[in-house]
Amino acid sequence: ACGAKNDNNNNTNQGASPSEAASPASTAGVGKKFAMVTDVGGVNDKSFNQSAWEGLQKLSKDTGADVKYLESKEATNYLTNINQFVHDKYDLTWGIGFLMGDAVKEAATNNPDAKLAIIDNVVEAPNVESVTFAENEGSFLVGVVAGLMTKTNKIGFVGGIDIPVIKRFDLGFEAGVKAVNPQAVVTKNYTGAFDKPDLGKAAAATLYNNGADIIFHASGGTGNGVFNEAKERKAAGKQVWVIGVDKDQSIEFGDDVTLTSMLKRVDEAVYRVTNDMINGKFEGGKVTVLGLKENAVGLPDTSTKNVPADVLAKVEEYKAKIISGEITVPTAQ
Amino acid sequence: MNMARTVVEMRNITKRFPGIVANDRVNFELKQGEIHALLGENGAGKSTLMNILFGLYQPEEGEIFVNGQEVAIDGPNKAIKLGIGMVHQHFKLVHPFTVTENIILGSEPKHGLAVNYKQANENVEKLSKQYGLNVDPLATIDEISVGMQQRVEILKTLYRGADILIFDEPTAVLTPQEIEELLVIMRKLVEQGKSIILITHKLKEIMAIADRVTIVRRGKVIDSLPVAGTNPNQLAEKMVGREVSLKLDKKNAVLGEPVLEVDKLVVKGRQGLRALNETSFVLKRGEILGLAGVEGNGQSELIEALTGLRPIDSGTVKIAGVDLTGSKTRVISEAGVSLIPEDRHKHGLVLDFPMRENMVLETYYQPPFNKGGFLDYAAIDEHAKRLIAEFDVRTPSIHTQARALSGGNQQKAIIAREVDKNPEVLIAAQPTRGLDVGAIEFIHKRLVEQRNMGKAVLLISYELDEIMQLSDRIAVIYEGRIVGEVDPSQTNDEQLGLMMTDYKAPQGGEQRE
Amino acid sequence: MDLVTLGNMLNTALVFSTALILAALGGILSERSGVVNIGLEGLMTAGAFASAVSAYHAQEAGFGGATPWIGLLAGGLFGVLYALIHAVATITFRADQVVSGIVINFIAAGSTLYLVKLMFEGAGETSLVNETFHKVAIPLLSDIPVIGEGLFHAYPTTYLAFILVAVIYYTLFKTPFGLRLRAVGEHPSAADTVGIKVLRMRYIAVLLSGVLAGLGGATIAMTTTGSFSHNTISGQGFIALAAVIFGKWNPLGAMGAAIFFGFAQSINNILQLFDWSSNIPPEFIYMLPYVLTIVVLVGAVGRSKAPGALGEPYFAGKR
Amino acid sequence: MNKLIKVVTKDSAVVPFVAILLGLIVGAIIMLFGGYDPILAYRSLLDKIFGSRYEFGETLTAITPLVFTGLSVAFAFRTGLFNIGAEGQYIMGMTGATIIGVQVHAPWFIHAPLAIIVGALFGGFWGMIAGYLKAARGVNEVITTIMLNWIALYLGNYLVNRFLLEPGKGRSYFVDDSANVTIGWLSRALDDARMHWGMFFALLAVVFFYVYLWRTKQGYELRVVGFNPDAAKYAGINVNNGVVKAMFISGALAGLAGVFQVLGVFLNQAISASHTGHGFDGIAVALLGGNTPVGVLFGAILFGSLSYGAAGMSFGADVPPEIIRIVIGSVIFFVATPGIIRWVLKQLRIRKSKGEVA
Ligand SMILES: Nc1ncnc2c1ncn2[C@@H]1O[C@H](COP(=O)(O)OP(=O)(O)OP(=O)(O)O)[C@@H](O)[C@H]1O
Ligand SMILES: Nc1ncnc2c1ncn2[C@@H]1O[C@H](COP(=O)(O)OP(=O)(O)OP(=O)(O)O)[C@@H](O)[C@H]1O
Ligand SMILES: [Mg+2]
Ligand SMILES: [Mg+2]
Repeated sequence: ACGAKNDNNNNTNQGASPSEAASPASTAGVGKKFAMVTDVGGVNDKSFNQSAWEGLQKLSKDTGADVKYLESKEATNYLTNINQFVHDKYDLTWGIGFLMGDAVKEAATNNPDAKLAIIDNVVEAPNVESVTFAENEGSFLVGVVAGLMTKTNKIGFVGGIDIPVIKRFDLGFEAGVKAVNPQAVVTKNYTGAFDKPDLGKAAAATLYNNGADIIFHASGGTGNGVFNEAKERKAAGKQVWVIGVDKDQSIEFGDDVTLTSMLKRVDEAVYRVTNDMINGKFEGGKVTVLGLKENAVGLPDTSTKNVPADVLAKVEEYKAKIISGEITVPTAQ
Repeated sequence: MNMARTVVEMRNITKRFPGIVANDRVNFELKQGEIHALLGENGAGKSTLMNILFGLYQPEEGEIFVNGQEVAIDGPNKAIKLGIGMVHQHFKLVHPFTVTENIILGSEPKHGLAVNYKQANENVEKLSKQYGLNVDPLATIDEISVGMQQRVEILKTLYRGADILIFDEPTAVLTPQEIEELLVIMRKLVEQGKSIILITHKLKEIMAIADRVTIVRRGKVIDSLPVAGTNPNQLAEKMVGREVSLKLDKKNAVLGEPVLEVDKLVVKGRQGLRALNETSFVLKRGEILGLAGVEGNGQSELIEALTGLRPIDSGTVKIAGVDLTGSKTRVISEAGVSLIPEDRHKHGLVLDFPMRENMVLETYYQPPFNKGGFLDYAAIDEHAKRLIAEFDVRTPSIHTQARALSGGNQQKAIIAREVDKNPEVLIAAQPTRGLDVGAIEFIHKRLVEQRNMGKAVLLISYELDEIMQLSDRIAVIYEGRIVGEVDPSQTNDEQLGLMMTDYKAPQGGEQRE
Repeated sequence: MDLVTLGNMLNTALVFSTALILAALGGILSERSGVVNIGLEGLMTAGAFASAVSAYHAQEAGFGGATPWIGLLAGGLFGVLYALIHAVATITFRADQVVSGIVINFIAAGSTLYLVKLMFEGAGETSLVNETFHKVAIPLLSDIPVIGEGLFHAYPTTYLAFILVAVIYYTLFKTPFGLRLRAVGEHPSAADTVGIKVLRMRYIAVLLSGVLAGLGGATIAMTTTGSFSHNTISGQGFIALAAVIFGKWNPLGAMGAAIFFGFAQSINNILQLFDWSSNIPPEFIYMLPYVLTIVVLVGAVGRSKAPGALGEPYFAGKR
Repeated sequence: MNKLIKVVTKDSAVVPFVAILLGLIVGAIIMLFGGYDPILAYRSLLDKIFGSRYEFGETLTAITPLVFTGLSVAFAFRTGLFNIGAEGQYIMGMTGATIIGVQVHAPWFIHAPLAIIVGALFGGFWGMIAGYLKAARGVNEVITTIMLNWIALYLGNYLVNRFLLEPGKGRSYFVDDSANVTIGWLSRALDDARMHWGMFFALLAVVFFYVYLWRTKQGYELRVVGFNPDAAKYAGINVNNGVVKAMFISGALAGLAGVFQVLGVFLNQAISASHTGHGFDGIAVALLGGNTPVGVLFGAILFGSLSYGAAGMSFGADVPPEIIRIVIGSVIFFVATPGIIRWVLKQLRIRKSKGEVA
């Protein structure tokens, strides 16, 4: 959802192709083809799919590689979309998202020569590289922010569906809050959807009405509604905050309501693994867990706008403790 | 009469429908202040001609003159402007609306933005009084009788200032009383300067009220003559194209044992009131029992109760000696009761089914049509073909949808089906409503034939003529009770009419067999 | 549950209900004229799309506070375009009304997203509009305890919806236009024979349903999402259709049904505030609104009676 | 033979083809308007559908559930009911099959049939609820089926979550091999496309639909109930039973769509945030096919191929796949308005005859 001024609409799903992009930084990737398949969330999900695509686009800009995506309209398409690229001899095909696990596995088994990678799930196959994130660690840190900054000692959490990935956000966040503010209560609301802003709005309204002044959401597009409700209240003169997820959401929703965000650098991960591939370093069978140590989760730099320095110092303190292993952040089953 | 000026003249009207010429160079003339009857078999093209005059259809050829001016009637709006009003064969009333709403629809008195209901009601009231129509402006159409509905239709035309009124089969759905009243109303209208076109199948009415009659057959005008110089037999012959016997020859009844015994039947009607109030009667083999009565005195409920369609509160129904009170429709049907329902479209046929499937509506599950859960279409086809031949049902094929048949042929098909079940008891409700004399003759013969074969026939009709002609015995129903029984040869219309409305027995007290 | 919570619930419910009320009003007009409209979903989609796009441009052009109003207007107008397809198909060409409704849903879903991708460089979502509607408190009334917070502290669109309920109720049941419209839906040939232009009435009704459902869709974009994407409208049109039937084709009834849905939705949020609710599987909480609807329907007395000629194409002289 | 010639030359046989053509033309115009190359797009579409053995096999797999849901909706229509609930019945069918597939262990000749039957029963039961509420309480089935779609979504998720979940996977365990109805040799022959027996069951369902409705006593009863419930009562047919039975069968058909997705395609059931759309698409398929069994089959083939091929347009011509919804919508529109097509045909004929004169 970038600016709409550009009338160049001839590229629905092709990243800046070499001819149009400002001349690429290098040409290492020219002639290489990389692709990703989204889950049903689609490439504009304001979450990992979008982030992954941004990673590939950046790669294309930097190296001149060809990149492409296919959106899955329903679960049966996961496999057929992956196979579209695999059969077309793409150098690397990404399955984006937890839900793609089985499809990536099957494509990898049926096509041992193909190279695949997956985000948010672990696929045990010699030709698949898996990347997962320690969302609980990053969530712990935004929990610290929330715990220290709440004035009402009531904090909200809006989740999409109650599945392990989201549970990691939930539990990490709560642990972070409790670590710095045992009195604070985290009230949780799972909306049952990643694509229903109206449910997100209603959930947020209920939580704010109940006294919460900060809400952390891990609910994809549903979170739009959370931001909207916050802006609504802000306009009416009440200071409430949202903590964004996956990307730096203050960019899209403005920093008057976005306290900070729990970054999950899917773009970085996709970029790095794919770039390694260009450099001949594909590690099939490897599982990479990216956490605080790898700087793959955490707070964006823009946080300084709304989060006071002393709080950020606290965050750094906890970050060090987690990296050193002094604190173990709870995680989902 | 000859001096009166011509208000409507239709010249050389031709109207074609796919596969048929409904009106074939028809000429028709209506004079100021006359009642002009239009007579013809079902499907002869009467309604089509009138629909053209009212602007619902456009003719392919021909001209129309109203009050001497040639006009193009491109829609009902134009017709209304020309002072033409039409009471349709099938009423055009909006059922959930009130009488007033129906009447003012399309030319509503206003009060600011809103409909001025107060004034509207007053207008309707006034108009209703002026012509002696006595309708309740505030009642909804659902709540009023068919006769009242017709008055609403008449009021609709008067409200729009019609001088030329078309009545398309207005009496087919009326009770004898209502017919009488309608005739009075029509006379009153003529007195007030209106001119009337009357479509009817009832020769008696033509003789009673019309000044002229025009006869159409297969889209062509056969003749147009003053009523004064003609008689019913002549009219029937002109219309059908052959001699029609308007009198049935009927041998004396040979009575057998009772097959339908109804004892103190109590049944609730729609509003939860008692529709049948200890109704009792007995029907014997070999007789036609006519049930006379004004519509709405429990006839429909009786039919439903006898066929298992309506719960029975108390009393018993025995068929061939077996107590079948409260049994299911199918059990009763299998015990030998056949029903020719009142409403052939709603209850008698599945209009979207081909004829062959309609002919097994109650027997599809029995052999030879049903073989182990599967339908045997060879047997069904054979059955349908046989019935259609035997009962002279005019249909292009057994695969034709019932919808495409004329009313008369639809009715014949139903009668064929019901009679062929070889029932003990045949209940015939309004078996000839809306049919032409040819079809009526045919159906009457079949009913008498059944009785001669030793079947019992229960005839329910609002038409006294039919009852008088066919019945061996007449029972009169009033407010859910059988209030008397008479021998048709010993009674007359007046006496029956009296019994049907509010029975004060000459002997005093209730009279039952 | 205390009264304050109840007021808040009502307030939340109204946000959800507003779009449903508007779309249901559209459904009522169309169906009262005898044209089935299961294309409400598509019409709402069209409205949401148009509002998001035009509000985005209005915002860029510096319309400020007028932005959401421009969006709303555009939503209503764009809805008409799709309703026109429905009208032409069902009224002029006498297509099956259900089929045509499905067509609207398909074409609206496909074309809006296609257009979004054309206009926003391949993105599946319009850029976010920041100038959306804000809740407005009605002076004095909003100070009433519970009800004030519940009813009189709402979006302008909510008030608009209520006003339209009143207007349409009045139009349908008090004015000549309404009488004629209902006559056309109950018994078109009766209307025809008194000189009412049946087809024209139906066109008007169906096009108005496009306006109203379009407004409904626009409401969602202009209050809840601030943007349009493939799931901005996901099922609300069908719920609105249910509200039409539930409300017995009466604007007041449909409004009641829509508020009921909204309320049932907000119950599941309230439930999650309580600790004990963690013992209830969340799936059961999500189903609650739908289960409640069925329960209420089963308990509700009287079958709803559809307009007499609903679903039947009309042509003059039809027998 | 004469009859055959008549059928082929009748308008009704020409209309669908012209409708498809017009639909594609509308799509092409819209693509041109957007600056895309429609020829390339349609070539990519065909390539995706027929381009390789794999794609062809997967196209068949994409068509299969639509045959079932299309038949489901059409069956209800035939009996006078509007089933918007195929979506929910589909989910219940999935759930029933998954429960048996995961929880029961038995030899294949018991396990697979049992899973199929239980899935169908689940779907049928879900349809029956709406039928029962209509028959017993007069509740409009349009509302109940809409509501039941959502309830099914969450109930299915609950059952998977609570009883069938493979920890950490967000989906159920895989069904036992004995419940699996994939066709290994066919998949291998088609480059690992996911082939399963559901395809053949779908054809059987088409036959069943025809035979049951038009050749059996019960089918006759249901049709009477559908066309004229009043006449049904007079004929001694139990209308309420008919409504419940019809919704059961309709639901079971939709349920089978879900059954074969589980037993033949996914081999598990995932927790799902939203509906798949197969049920709603079933409405379109039924309408495309004029609610006749063979029509539904062709409708599903058209609909399924186009939808599946849409990804190819996106891949090969960078056209947003949404365009295909417009194409499908237009095709249905033209099928539903034969008046427009007759007009078009007439214009063509006139022009042709003019051309001949000139
Ligand atoms: N709308 C129509 N479409 C097709 N054919 C029609 C239509 N209306 C009338 N017809 C044809 O025109 C012929 C005349 O019909 P019409 O209704 O005028 O007969 P009628 O004389 O009024 O018969 P009845 O006494 O039964 O009322 C019919 O046989 C019928 O085939
Ligand atoms: N939908 C239709 N399609 C084709 N022809 C029709 C249709 N409806 C009626 N007809 C034709 O119109 C003629 C007259 O129909 P109409 O309904 O007026 O019959 P009818 O004998 O007057 O019966 P009734 O007065 O009891 O309805 C019939 O002969 C029939 O062939
Ligand atoms: Mg007639
Ligand atoms: Mg007639």
